[in-house]
Amino acid sequence: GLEVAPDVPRNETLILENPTGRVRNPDNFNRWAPGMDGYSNGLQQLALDTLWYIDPDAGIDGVWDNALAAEKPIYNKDFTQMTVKLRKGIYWSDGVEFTADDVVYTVETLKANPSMMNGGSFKVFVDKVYKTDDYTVVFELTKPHSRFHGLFTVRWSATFIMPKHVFEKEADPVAFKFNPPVSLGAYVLKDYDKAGGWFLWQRREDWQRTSVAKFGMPGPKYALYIDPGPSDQRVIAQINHNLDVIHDIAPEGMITLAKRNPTSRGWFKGFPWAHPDPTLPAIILNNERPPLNNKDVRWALTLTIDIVPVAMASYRGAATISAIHVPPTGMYPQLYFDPLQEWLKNFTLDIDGEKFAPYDPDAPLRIANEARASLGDQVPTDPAEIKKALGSGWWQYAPEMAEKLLLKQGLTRDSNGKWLLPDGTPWKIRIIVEGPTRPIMTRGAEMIAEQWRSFGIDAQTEVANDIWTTRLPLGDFDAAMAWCIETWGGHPDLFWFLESWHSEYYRPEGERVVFKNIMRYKNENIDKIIEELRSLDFDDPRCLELGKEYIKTCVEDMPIIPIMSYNVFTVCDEYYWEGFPTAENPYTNPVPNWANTKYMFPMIKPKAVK
Amino acid sequence: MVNIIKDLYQHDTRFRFAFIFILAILVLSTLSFFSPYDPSTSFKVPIDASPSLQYPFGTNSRGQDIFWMMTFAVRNSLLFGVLTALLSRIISIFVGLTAGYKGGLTDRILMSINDSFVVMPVLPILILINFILRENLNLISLSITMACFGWAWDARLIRSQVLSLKEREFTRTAVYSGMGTLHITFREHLPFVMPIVFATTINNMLWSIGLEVTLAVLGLSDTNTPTIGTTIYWANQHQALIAGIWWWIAAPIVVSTFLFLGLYLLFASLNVYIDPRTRLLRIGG
Amino acid sequence: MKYRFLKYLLQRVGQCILVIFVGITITFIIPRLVPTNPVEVAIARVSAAGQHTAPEAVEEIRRALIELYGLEGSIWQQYLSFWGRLFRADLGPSYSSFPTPVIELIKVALPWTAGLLLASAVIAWVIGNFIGGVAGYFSTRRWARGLSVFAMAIRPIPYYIMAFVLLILFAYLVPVFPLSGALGIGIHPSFTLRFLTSMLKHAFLPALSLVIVGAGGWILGMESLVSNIVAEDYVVYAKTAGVSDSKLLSRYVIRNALLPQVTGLALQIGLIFNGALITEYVFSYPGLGYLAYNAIFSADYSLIIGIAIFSIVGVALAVLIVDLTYPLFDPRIQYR
Amino acid sequence: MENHEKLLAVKGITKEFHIGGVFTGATLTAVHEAHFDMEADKPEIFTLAGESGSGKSTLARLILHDLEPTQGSIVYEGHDVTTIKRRKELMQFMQKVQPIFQNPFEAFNPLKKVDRYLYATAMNFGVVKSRKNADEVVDNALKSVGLSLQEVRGRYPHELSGGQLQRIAVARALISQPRLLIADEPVSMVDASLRMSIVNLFKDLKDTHGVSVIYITHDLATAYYISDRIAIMLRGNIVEMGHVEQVLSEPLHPYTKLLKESVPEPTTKERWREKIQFSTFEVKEFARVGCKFTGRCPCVMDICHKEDPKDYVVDGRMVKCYLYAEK
Amino acid sequence: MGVLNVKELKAYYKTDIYGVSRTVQAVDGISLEIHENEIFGIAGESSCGKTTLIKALSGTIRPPLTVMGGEVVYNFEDRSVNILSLRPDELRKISWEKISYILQGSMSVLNPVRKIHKTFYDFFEAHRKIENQQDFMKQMRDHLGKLGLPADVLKSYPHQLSGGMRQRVTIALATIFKPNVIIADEPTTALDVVVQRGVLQLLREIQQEQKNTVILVTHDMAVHANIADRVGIMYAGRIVEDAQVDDIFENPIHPYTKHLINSLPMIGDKSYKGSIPGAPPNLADPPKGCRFHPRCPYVMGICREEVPPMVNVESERGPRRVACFQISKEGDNGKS
Ligand SMILES: Nc1ncnc2c1ncn2[C@@H]1O[C@H](COP(=O)(O)OP(=O)(O)OP(=O)(O)O)[C@@H](O)[C@H]1O
Ligand SMILES: Nc1ncnc2c1ncn2[C@@H]1O[C@H](COP(=O)(O)OP(=O)(O)OP(=O)(O)O)[C@@H](O)[C@H]1O
Ligand SMILES: [Mg+2]
Ligand SMILES: [Mg+2]
Repeated sequence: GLEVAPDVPRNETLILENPTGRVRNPDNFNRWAPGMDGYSNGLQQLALDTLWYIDPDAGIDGVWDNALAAEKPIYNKDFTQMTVKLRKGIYWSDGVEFTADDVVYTVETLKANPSMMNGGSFKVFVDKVYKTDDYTVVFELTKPHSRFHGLFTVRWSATFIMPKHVFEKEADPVAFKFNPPVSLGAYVLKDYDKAGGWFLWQRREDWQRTSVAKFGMPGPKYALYIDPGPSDQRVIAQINHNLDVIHDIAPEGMITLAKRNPTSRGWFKGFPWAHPDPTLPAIILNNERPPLNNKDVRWALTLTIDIVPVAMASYRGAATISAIHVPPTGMYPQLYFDPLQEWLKNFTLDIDGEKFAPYDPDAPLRIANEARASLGDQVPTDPAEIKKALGSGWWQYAPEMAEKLLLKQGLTRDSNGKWLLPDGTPWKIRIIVEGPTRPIMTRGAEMIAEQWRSFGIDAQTEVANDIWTTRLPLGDFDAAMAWCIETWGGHPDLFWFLESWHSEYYRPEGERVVFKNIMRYKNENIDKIIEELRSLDFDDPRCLELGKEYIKTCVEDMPIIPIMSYNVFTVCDEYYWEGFPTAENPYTNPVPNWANTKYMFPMIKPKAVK
Repeated sequence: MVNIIKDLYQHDTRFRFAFIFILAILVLSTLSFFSPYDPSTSFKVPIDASPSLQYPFGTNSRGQDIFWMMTFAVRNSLLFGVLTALLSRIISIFVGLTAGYKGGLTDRILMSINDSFVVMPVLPILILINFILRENLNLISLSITMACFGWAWDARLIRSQVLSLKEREFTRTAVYSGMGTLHITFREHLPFVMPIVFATTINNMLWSIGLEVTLAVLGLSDTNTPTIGTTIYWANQHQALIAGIWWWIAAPIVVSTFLFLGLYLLFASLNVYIDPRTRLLRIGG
Repeated sequence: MKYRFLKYLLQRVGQCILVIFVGITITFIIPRLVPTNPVEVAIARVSAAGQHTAPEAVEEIRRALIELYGLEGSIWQQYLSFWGRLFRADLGPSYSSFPTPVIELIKVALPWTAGLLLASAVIAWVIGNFIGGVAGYFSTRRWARGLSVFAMAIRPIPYYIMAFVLLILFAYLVPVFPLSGALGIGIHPSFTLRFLTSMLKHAFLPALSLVIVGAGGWILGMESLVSNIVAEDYVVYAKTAGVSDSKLLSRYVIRNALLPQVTGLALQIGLIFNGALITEYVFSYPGLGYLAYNAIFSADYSLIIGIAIFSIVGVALAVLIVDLTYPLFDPRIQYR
Repeated sequence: MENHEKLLAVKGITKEFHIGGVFTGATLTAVHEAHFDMEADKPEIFTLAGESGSGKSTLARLILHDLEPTQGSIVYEGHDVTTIKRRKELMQFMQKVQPIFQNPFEAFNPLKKVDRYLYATAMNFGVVKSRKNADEVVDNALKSVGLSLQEVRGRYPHELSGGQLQRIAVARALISQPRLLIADEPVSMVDASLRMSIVNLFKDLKDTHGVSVIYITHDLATAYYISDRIAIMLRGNIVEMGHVEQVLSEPLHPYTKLLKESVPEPTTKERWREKIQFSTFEVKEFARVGCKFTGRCPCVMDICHKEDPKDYVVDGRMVKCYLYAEK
Repeated sequence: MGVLNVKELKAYYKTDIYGVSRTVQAVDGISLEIHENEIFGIAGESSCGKTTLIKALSGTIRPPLTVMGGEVVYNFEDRSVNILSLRPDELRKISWEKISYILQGSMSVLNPVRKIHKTFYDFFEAHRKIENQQDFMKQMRDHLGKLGLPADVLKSYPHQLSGGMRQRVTIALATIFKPNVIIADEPTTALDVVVQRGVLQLLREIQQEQKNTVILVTHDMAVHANIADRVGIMYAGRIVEDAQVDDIFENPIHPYTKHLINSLPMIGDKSYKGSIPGAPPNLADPPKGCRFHPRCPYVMGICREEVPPMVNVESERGPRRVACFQISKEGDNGKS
């Protein structure tokens, strides 16, 4: 039969895209060291493990999985102590048993080296960590922290556990390369490209001594993570059946695959195919820069966006739109979107004494209609299905209302209809986008800029690279098409990203923001919500209520303009393998760089190739 | 002027083709002023329509009529190329003439600078500069930066020609007629250097428009201005080739091929026309 | 003779050093005009990997980085220490792969680029000059004109398109060559047939695209050189004396026209670097170009500067080598 | 200015060229301690003759301030011109000393009209204030060479014959009313049939305009025909100098003899019979110690290889040859 | 019958550039007979068509030069050929073996980057098979030795030789096959007198030894006086007089020849020498009738209308012809 590599049969191998592309320092497997980029290559998905996983979708066995932990975290009353019970019978790939010593060692090492992954957080929050027995670890915290377990809970990634017996032999844990990695997952590294192009993993003989064993034997004997090149090549590679899992491509690539390769399969069987990531691309407005510091202005900008062309331009309609400040994915439609529909419909803006209800629940239907023009029957017609695929609704396109809002705020139009700021200067907005790195958002933002232009604002996109390192965190922008809202997807708690919006972390423009408050927004209501969340247990039902409070506050204030979920065209080829996660069977996220994809492996099975 | 064109048109096949190609390109870019669409708008026509009578170049996935988009793209790319070539010609003529004629220390200093620019890898530098310019990045600023890097080799060519012109007796006649340095270099030597200037202009335009395409593909050009490069950029953003929207890519290629072929032929025939040897024959020496 | 060579050598090496000096100084200055603080970039990098980095922790990292980057002191002090580090072959850590030294990243990528570029530059040069020479010599023939029109027509095709069309043709429609990468999976550099065939197979399309585009330029350049040389007295004279066309072409025409082209070759290597970035991006070839491409998208200035420095030094050295060996080709130059 | 001051005094002028490099390589002394004077009150035609590469042009360029000497000085009307730095002084000097070049077809920019140089000279040297007044000056200059502005105006070099061009070149040089013309092989590219008209022109200029001429040539026949004095150059050295009749009728230096014998006489009566020696590598001859002619000299002596011969005066002329040392 | 018979040869340059057509009547009706074992000199002012005549004699006619009529017949031992009607391969066969050339500008006639012996090899090999490299080198050394040239020039590049040496090398090159006819176009112009004498001496020696015919073109009458056996005087594309060299110098007949001879300066002669007034005509638009008439002091009415025919003139030294109505009318008168 075919071989992907010497002595590696094709039909026993799952080939996945490593979305970080070529790994620059492929020899380094020290996931905890700063700046290492070789972790989406199977390392964090197949070889590393940690205490808990929350699935962004439904999960195999519910969203919460106790991986290395035997049960959920146990906090004391005031959240100053967390106790963890560990699973027994888990072994490192070199035959050493995994115990509480590894966990204690990991935390102590990271605490001592703040430049390592999450080291800063451990240094700040952990006072003491110790084991009470080989399977119990106790964390004494420096101050109350009800979400401390989040550091060990995978949402895409988390703090993984170090093998003490390997690391303790090294003088400098930061410089240590951890090569070959000793595995706690079901796979071990078999071979890799010194130029960082591919990484080949082999199923452990003793896969039963790992945390995924409870879901069965991982199907593929080999897993190969490759850099398949730019998006066109990925499409070609899958048509040639040389790439089983594509991480992401442009919608046109997806359409091509749907046409050319009958075994290609997206999250949805047909339109809109893509898997919605639990992140929320939005127009992030710099709330510090006038006039964007004005709520009415922000609303005016919202009302001058016509979501239908935006969905068409960015995703050819395959967008899951969101009018509110959480992503419409995973469990959130049921948790937040459905319950809030009524409130949204009744929500009104007060414009010149007039009440205006901006919510438009029919936007998805219109998008579906538009999409049907070019994609035909693939686009569903059933409103329920449309809602599931494209979201529940958005804001009306109401430039007249926007105009009133702006005039009220002292902005004026010049003779050419161009908007002038109250001080008489032309109103200019530059939306920064990431260009070729994220075509979808670039395309969407370009459309929004066009709409704003036609409304009379000097709006343009500006391609900037790696906006995440400086421009966004330092506030060096007017607007950006990016995200600052990331959620668990499978769990209603918003604390994970929301905490950093608290005004105590507020930093003025020019100073680096703390984590996610990129729009530099301050609101007392939000502060209160966060403070209450801090005092609540992670699973407390009140969290969901507070989440709704948060949404309502944001809708009123519109600090950023939510657009849609980040739909990822993860395409799986059911030519050699079947059983990939799908919208019908949403047992995990198929997006291959997520550490959560480890749950995919026990579920997929070889397919008899004709 | 009209006579020259007429002469060339009647008697030089290359010029005839060049004339037709360039005329076509000029007409195309002039049409941009009559475009029914604003190039910065989208979804004004059906998407992905293949070339037809109604849409001669087809439409793209952004719902733009590629024909009308190309009118803008060609105009901007052409202006960009011309501006870059013009600016860098000014530098290279000045440096080449001065270094060659002055010689000595001036020459050595200028040529050291020159050699450094010859060796400089333009792309990484442009990328760095691009990071500085940011939102000020537009075709003009890009053109100015490119001009700063596109003169060196040509200055060297000009200089080497001047070195031999300097040894020619008429230069000394000029010196003893009391003409100053500027006068000699620009009035006496420049005409001889013009064929090189013309020939390098086409190369420079090829280079700069090509580099703009490269930068555009990487998203480092001003994506808001339609050019041949940004057309390809947007096509890439929509995976046009793989999605079978080949006309979106074909249009810029065909147009740029026409443009360059036209320019190339034009300069080839002009070169012969202004070459002193043929010029003498022409005016009957 | 020996001394003359030594003298020439010293002079040329001196010039080469000067060029490198100026070039590197420019690359030192430009990033300092970039409004981005490298320390902030690095901090973002360090903290982006994790989740919520405590503000106190950030402060600690910041201090360490400022020291590491040598950003303290006046611009002159920085400039001096910049050179100091360069002499220790230390280009600093990469921002995007912090703290991996830039030099490490370049070391991995360099052999691929050097191999691909040198090979394709030389092949393009040889092919282009041969075709251009023949076409120029027989310039009145129909096929020769056809050739030059062809060369003219491919030359303006944007490099990206050329590479991409080749890829579609030979890796998709007629899938005879691999889509991407420099080696097959599971194959490591070694002196085996398997390695060599895999390497050549993977290098073929990238090299071909570079060769086609490169050769187009050489063809046109060579043609015009040759059309001048055929009118030279010594060619006309030898022709009158009955020397055969093939000999005239090889020993009188092409041989002499090649001389200026030799210098061009060295410079071409510098120009090819531009093409290499796109080639390596299109074919995901693991060289400096791909590295640079990544660096662009991660705003990794230190890496870009490192690559720029390598490229400056590489091209300057290539020019130096060509200059030094030039007298082998042209006996008239006596190391003057 | 005193009348009996020298027009030009060349004092021990030396020019070295480095061929090769800075640390190594050879030094070629293209002109070696040349000296001669020209009287201010008595215009004359002074010929510099010698085979190719003997340093004639180099010497001419030194006098024209086109090259800087390695040593020695050139005094023009009492001013040392080798030290001129400022453009104003240079212009003053250039006004008085003007060159005529070898190739009339090359003397003017082929892409420009010829008259432009005439007007430029008139304007730049302040002969006239404006272009309008220049017409007359230019016309007069052209008339003195047997042409007129009408014939020349608006024409390109290729529209004129070599003889015409050379005459225009002379006319141009005359516009600034110089006292000294330096003509470097002015007729070697001009047709035999026109040659005499140029040569006669120099004679004319001397007689009617009082212009002195340094005439450089290897054509001894025309040298004899027009000049008053002649200096024979051999690899940078003036080896014989004196009145032209004297030097050419009875050459003393073996090299002068060789030169004279090599001149083809335009008569079939005295065809060449015996063979002559000529140099194969000129650089080698430059590098020779002692007399540069030793390689080819029929009367070479031991001493010739050792040291440069001194200047000996024989019958009022100067000879640099050991044969004449005792006298 | 001489070795070369030229009959009514007309060769014009026809150019058509950008609609401006021009016909330069560079050779217009020349008839000549050149004998074996003689040096035939051709004299005339610049651009009177000397080189054009040579081109026609050697059969190297390339556009824009076109032969409008006449023939150029060579009579070798075995056969007679009209060189103008030969096919290229036939021409290639006889050129160099039977007819060879020496051109002005020895620097440009030798390939600057090829050692001299290689050039010898190329030229030789184009006509004869070379069995053994060593034998060939020896043969060439002998050949050079006979011409009094050092054998080590073979190992040099052209630029390493002095101008005179190079010119002598080209003479050696032209005589390797002991050709019947050697055509030399201004071989000594631009050389100084000393070198010129050496070169001419060599040419003379070769001619005396090989007993072949030399056609020597130069505008320097003094050279003709010293070396030629017979001289033809050209004026504006036509031969106006041809005679034994002594006749030309002692008793020139044609007014143009007279002028030429009288204007030559001589050492020891300070008497006034004038030159011919006026300038030679533009060959693109030559005057009607005798082309010399605008400058001729003896011009008659007929000269302005008709072309004077070449007529034989008595001379005890050998055949002598002149084209001047002064003479032809006398001749006519004599006949009638
Ligand atoms: N710029 C220069 N650099 C080096 N060598 C030079 C330079 N100019 C002249 N020479 C050398 O100096 C010597 C004298 O040259 P010069 O031109 O003065 O001779 P010439 O007598 O005028 O000869 P010709 O009759 O050929 O014009 C020659 O060997 C020449 O090669
Ligand atoms: N390729 C050409 N095209 C057009 N006219 C030409 C060409 N070559 C020469 N002529 C013209 O033909 C005429 C004769 O030229 P030719 O070269 O035969 O003269 P020549 O006697 O050899 O002159 P010289 O003494 O300068 O070598 C001249 O008027 C010249 O301008
Ligand atoms: Mg000279
Ligand atoms: Mg000639």
